[in-house]
Amino acid sequence: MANIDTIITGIRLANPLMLASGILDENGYTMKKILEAGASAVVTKSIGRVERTGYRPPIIAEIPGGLLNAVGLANPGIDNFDHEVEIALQAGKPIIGSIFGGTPDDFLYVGKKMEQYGASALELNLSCPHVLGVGSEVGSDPELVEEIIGELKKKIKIPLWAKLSPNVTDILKIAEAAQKADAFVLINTVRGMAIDIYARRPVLSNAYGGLSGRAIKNVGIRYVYQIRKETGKPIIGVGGIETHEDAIEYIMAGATALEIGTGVYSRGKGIFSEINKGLSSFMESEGFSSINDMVGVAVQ
Amino acid sequence: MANIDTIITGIRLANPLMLASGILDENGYTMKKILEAGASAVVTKSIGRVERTGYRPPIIAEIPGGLLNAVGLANPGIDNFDHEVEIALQAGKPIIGSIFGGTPDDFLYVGKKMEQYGASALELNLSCPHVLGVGSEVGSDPELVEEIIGELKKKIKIPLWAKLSPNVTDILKIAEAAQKADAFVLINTVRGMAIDIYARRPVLSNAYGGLSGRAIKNVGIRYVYQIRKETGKPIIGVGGIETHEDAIEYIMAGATALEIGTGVYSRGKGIFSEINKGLSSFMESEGFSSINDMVGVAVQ
Amino acid sequence: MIHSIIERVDMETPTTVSILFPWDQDVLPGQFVMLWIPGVGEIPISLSHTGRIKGITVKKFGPTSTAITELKAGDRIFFRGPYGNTFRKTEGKTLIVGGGSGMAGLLPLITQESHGVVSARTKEELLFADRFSQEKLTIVTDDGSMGTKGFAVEGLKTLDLDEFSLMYICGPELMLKSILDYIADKEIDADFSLERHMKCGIGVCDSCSMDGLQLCTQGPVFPKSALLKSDEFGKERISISGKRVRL
Amino acid sequence: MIHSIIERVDMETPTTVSILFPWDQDVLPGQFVMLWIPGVGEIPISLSHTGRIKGITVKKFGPTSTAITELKAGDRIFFRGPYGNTFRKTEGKTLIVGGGSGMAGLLPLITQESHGVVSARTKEELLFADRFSQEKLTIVTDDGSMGTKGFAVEGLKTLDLDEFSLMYICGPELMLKSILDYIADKEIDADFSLERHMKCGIGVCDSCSMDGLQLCTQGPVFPKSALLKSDEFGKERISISGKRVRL
Ligand SMILES: Cc1cc2nc3c(=O)[nH]c(=O)nc-3n(C[C@H](O)[C@H](O)[C@H](O)COP(=O)(O)OP(=O)(O)OC[C@H]3O[C@@H](n4cnc5c(N)ncnc54)[C@H](O)[C@@H]3O)c2cc1C
Ligand SMILES: Cc1cc2nc3c(=O)[nH]c(=O)nc-3n(C[C@H](O)[C@H](O)[C@H](O)COP(=O)(O)OP(=O)(O)OC[C@H]3O[C@@H](n4cnc5c(N)ncnc54)[C@H](O)[C@@H]3O)c2cc1C
Ligand SMILES: Cc1cc2nc3c(=O)[nH]c(=O)nc-3n(C[C@H](O)[C@H](O)[C@H](O)COP(=O)(O)O)c2cc1C
Ligand SMILES: Cc1cc2nc3c(=O)[nH]c(=O)nc-3n(C[C@H](O)[C@H](O)[C@H](O)COP(=O)(O)O)c2cc1C
Ligand code: FES
Ligand code: FES
Repeated sequence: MANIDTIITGIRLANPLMLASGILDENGYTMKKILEAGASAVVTKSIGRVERTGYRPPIIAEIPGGLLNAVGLANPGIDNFDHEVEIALQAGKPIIGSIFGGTPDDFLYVGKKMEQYGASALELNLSCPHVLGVGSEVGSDPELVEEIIGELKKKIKIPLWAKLSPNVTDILKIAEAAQKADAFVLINTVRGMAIDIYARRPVLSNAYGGLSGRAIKNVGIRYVYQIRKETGKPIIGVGGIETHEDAIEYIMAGATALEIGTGVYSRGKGIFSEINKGLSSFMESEGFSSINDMVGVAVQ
Repeated sequence: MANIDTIITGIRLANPLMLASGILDENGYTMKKILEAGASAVVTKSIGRVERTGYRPPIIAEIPGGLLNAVGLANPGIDNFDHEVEIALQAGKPIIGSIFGGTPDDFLYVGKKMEQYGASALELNLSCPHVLGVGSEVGSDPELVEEIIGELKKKIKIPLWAKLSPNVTDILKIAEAAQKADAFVLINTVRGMAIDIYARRPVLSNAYGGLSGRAIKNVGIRYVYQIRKETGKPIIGVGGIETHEDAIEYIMAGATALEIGTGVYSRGKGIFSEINKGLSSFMESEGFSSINDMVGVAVQ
Repeated sequence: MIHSIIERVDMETPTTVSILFPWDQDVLPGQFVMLWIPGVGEIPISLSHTGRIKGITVKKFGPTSTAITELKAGDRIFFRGPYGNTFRKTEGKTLIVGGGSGMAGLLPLITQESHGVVSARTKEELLFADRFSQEKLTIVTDDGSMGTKGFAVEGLKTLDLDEFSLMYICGPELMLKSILDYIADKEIDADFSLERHMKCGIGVCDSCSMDGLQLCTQGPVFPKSALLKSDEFGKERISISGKRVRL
Repeated sequence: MIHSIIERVDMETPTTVSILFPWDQDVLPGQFVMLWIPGVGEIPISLSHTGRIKGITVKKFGPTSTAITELKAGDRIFFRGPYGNTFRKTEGKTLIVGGGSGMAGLLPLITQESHGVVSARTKEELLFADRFSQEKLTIVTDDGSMGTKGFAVEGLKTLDLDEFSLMYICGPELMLKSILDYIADKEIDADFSLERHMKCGIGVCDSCSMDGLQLCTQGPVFPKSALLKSDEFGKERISISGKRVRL
C-alpha cells in the first residue's frame, strides 16, 4: 500500500478524505460513524451564534449529476453543540469546526467556542448572507473577509481554513483578502435552482439553492488549480468527488486534502474506504510515493 | 398540436428552439441543415472584427454531464462571414448574429455588418477578454457593458440581445447595466476545467474552459428565474436543454425562447423536432394554449 | 418529483384519510415517500398500500399533513421515493402493534394470521382495527373509551407472546421504547419502524439519525437486537435546528 | 481521455510509422480517434489496425504528427474515440485506392481478393503496397519513381473497373475529387473516406463540415451518390478560423 497520509496546516490526516460540512455532521454519533467508516476527519455542519431552524422542507432536490440544497443554515447554535463535538471526538480523529456569521464578532464568538470544544481547525463558511450588505454574501465582500480573518487570526490558535464560494466574478480577489488564512477550502456549492413543471413552481421552499455533486466537479477543479497557481497556498478540494480518479484530479490540480459531501449520498458511507483503496493502487502503479508528490503536478 | 410559436423582441419564431452560438454555426450549409432539422432560428458563432484561429486542439473535452470547451473565439472575421449568412438565409428563417469585441467600437463595426448581411437580431457575447481590464471579461464590467449597448442601440436598428455570463458575483448589476438591450440571453458557459490524471496535465490546451450541457442546467434555470423576477425583461434561456422537460422548466422560469448547444451533441440534430413534439403534447395535456401562457408561471 | 393523479380518498377516522393513486413502481412494506404539497411543505409518509395501486394514510397534524388530508380524487400529488428499508419476513404467526397513524405503515403486513394490537388516543382514532378478525384483535385506548385503557404495551400484557414468531411495531418512539423494555428479556423477536424528523429522506441532512444510522436510508425499520444496543433510541434525538433534545 | 501503453512501433516508410497498442474496444474500418500528445496538440487519426490489438499509422507532418512518429514502445498514448462511421460491406471484389497516408485507414479493408491502387509522392512513401499480392497491385507515384507517373486517378485508368463491386478510396480531397469525376458516369460504386480539419471530433465545432454534414460524426466515409450532389466537396472548405477557402 502506498502511503496516503497527508498534512494540512500542521494537522496530520491518515488519508486525504474528510467529510464536507453540511452532510451528516449535525449529530455526534453520525460523525463518529463516518470517521469509523474511513474518513480521516469530519468538518461539522456550519454552526452560528444562535439556534436556527432553517428553511421548511423541501430543502433538497435530487437532480441528474448531484443535489440542490437550501437548508437555510439550520443549526443548534454554538452553545448547544459541545456535546456533539465531544461524541465525535471519541473516534480519536480530528474534528474541524465549520462556523458562519454575519460579522467578525459572530465568527469570533463561535470560533472561540469551537476551539474550546476541541476542534483541530476552523473552517470559515463565508457563504452566509451579509447582515449589512443586502442580498450579497459575506464571502463576496473582500473587506469584510479580510476583517473577519484578521480578527480571528489574532485570537484563535488553531489553523483557519477559509472556504470560498465559486459564485464570484474574481475569486482571486477574495483569496487575497483571505490571505491570512492558513488554507483555502474550494469550493462551496454553485448557485442553482430546479422547477417542477407539473407543480409549476420551484421545488425548494427557498426557490434558490446550491448545486453540489458531480455536476460541479469541473468547476471545483478549475478554482483549485487557479488558486494553487496564483497563491501557492495549501488547499482543501471539495466538489463532486465520487471516485478515486476525481480525488486524484483535485490533488493534481493542487489540493493537499479533500472533502466529500454529496458523494456520501451517491455512493454511501463506504466511499471513503473505496477511494482510499483506489488512491493507493493508483499511486503504486504510477510511481507516486506520497500524496505530497502528486499535489499540483498538473499546474503549469 | 398545441401552438408552439413564440415572439421574441418582435421576431416571430415557429417554435422556441434556436441553435446556440458556437455549435455547428460556422459554415452556412451547416446552419441551413440545422434549420431544416427543426430549429426555428440559428445564432451564428461569435464573430469578431478580425480573423482568429483560436486555441490549438484539444479545444474540447467530453465530461460526464456535458462538455468543456476553450475554442478561443476562432472566427473568420466579420468581413469573411457574409457568404455564410447568405447560405444560411436560404432556409428562410431568422439568423441571429452573435458578435464579440473588446471595445464599443469593435461591437459597432461587427454589428453593423451583421445587420447588413441580413441578421434579424444581434446577440452580444460579452464573455470575451476585456482589452483594457486584465484577466476580466467585458461582461463583468458594468460600465463597459452599458457603454457598448448604449452605442449599439443608437446605431443599430435590429433588436439587441445581451448574452450574460453566470460567472459573476451579482448578475443583476450586469443586467441593469445592459437594460437598454431588448432581451437577455442566459447563460453562457460556467467556468470549468478538466485534468487528465495519467497525462498529469489539463486536457484543454488553454487549461481553463467553459462548462456546458446538463451539468449547468440548474444554473441556467436559476439565472433565468432571477432575472425574470427582478427585471421582467424578455429572456432567451440556454444551458443544458436536452429534453422537452428541460425546455419547459426554462420557459416556466421566465424564458420566452430557448437555445440549444450541447444538446445537439448529446442527442443529435433531431433534438429540435423531438423537443418540439414533447412540448406540444405537454401543453395539450396540461392545458396551455401558447408558449406565452407558460412563460414565467413558476416565478413567485 | 414524481407525480400522480389521486384515484380515491377514503376517510379512515375523523382525522385520518387514505389516498390511493397509481404509481408504477415496486415498493416494500415499511418504505415511505417524501410527500410534497407545493407551497406548504414536504413530509415523510409511509406507503399503506403497496399493491398495484399505491396508497398513503395520513393523520391531520400540522400544515402539511392537514393539506394532505384535504386532497380530493382527481388532484395531483407530488412525492419522491420510495425510500427506506423493509420488514423481515417470517413463516409463523405475526403480532402487529400500531399506535395512532403508526398503523398506516403496518397495513401491508396484515394477513389472515396476524394478531393486531391497535392503539390510539381515543376510540374514534383507532386506525385499521377492522382489518383484523374480531378474535385476533386487541384494542387499547389512552382514555379507555374502548378496549384496554392505557398505552399499547398494556395490550401486549394481555397476550401470550410465545404464540408469535415476529412482532411488527410502529408508533411514537416512546411507545416503541416501552414495548422494547417490556420484551427485552422475552423470547419474542421484533421489528420496530421508527419515526424521527426527516428533512431530506436521502441520508444527507442528519436530522433523522440515531446512533450514527440514518432512519431514512438505513431504517426506518430496525430489529430488536439493534435497538437494545442503542445509545439514543427512546432517549434523545436531534431537533429541527440540530439541537440535542430529550424525547 | 483513454490511454494505453504502446506495444510496438513499426517504421512503414521513412516518414510513416505504425503504432500498435492494446485497447479493449470494438472498432470498425473507417473509424478514427482523436490522438492527443499532451503539450503539443490533438489530431484525427484513422485506425489502421482494428483487430484485438489496435493500431494507427501516422505520417510526419506538423508538430503533432511529428511527435506521434517519435513515440516508442512502452510510451503511453492518449486518445478519445472511436469516432465516425464505417465503409459499406460488399460480396464481390473490391478496389482499394489510397493516396499517401490515406492508405492507413484502408488497411483493415484489404483481403486476398482486393486490388490495390497505391499512390504516393515518391517511391519511398508508398504505404502498405506490400499488403497486396503482386498481381493485384497498381502503383502510382507523382514523380514516376515507381509505377505509373501522376496522380492516383492515372492508376485507375489502367484498370477495368467493371471487375469490381465496390471501390474504397482515401487520400487528399483533390485526389478524391479527380476520382469522383472519373467514375461519375461509370457503373462502379465507391465509398470515399474524407479528411478535413477536425478540431472536436464530436460534431460540435463545425470545422470538418461539408454540405451541412459533419465528417467526424456523419462521415468520414461517404458514398459516391452523396458526393455527386455535394455543394462543397472538392471545391471549398472552412479553414481553422472558420473562413471559407478554395481547396
Ligand atoms: C418514516 C416515516 C413515516 C411516516 N409515516 C406516516 C404515515 O404514514 N402517516 C402519518 O400520518 N404520518 C406519518 N409520519 C409522520 C409524519 O411525517 C409527521 O406527522 C409529519 O411530519 C407532521 O407533519 P406536519 O403536517 O406537522 O408538518 P409541517 O408542520 O408542515 O412540517 C413538516 C416538517 O417541516 C419541518 N419544519 C416545520 N417547520 C419548520 C421550520 N420553521 N423550519 C425548518 N423546518 C421546519 C419539520 O421537519 C416538520 O416535520 C411518518 C414519519 C416518518 C419519519
Ligand atoms: C478522419 C481523419 C483521419 C486521418 N487519418 C490519418 C492517418 O491515419 N494517418 C495520418 O498520417 N494522417 C491522418 N489524418 C491527417 C492528419 O490528421 C493530419 O495530417 C494532421 O492533422 C496534421 O497534423 P500536424 O502534425 O500538422 O498537426 P499540427 O500542426 O500539430 O496541428 C494539429 C491541428 O491543430 C490545429 N491548429 C494548428 N495550429 C493551430 C492554431 N494556431 N490555432 C488553432 N488551431 C490550430 C489544426 O486544426 C491542425 O490540424 C487524418 C485526418 C482525418 C480528418
Ligand atoms: C445538503 C448540503 C448541506 C450543506 N451545508 C453546508 C454548510 O452548512 N456549510 C458549508 O460550508 N457547506 C455546506 N455544504 C457544501 C458542502 O460542504 C460542499 O462544499 C459542496 O456540497 C460541494 O461538495 P460535494 O459535491 O462533495 O457535495 C452543503 C452541501 C449540501 C449538499
Ligand atoms: C463548443 C462550444 C462553443 C461555444 N462558442 C460560443 C461562442 O462562440 N459564443 C457564445 O456566445 N457562446 C458560445 N458557447 C456557449 C453556448 O452558446 C451556450 O451558451 C452554452 O454552451 C450553454 O448551452 P448548452 O448547454 O446548450 O450548450 C459555446 C459552447 C460550446 C459548447
Ligand atoms: S432525513 Fe435527512 S438524513 Fe435522514
Ligand atoms: S471536428 Fe468538430 S464538428 Fe467535426
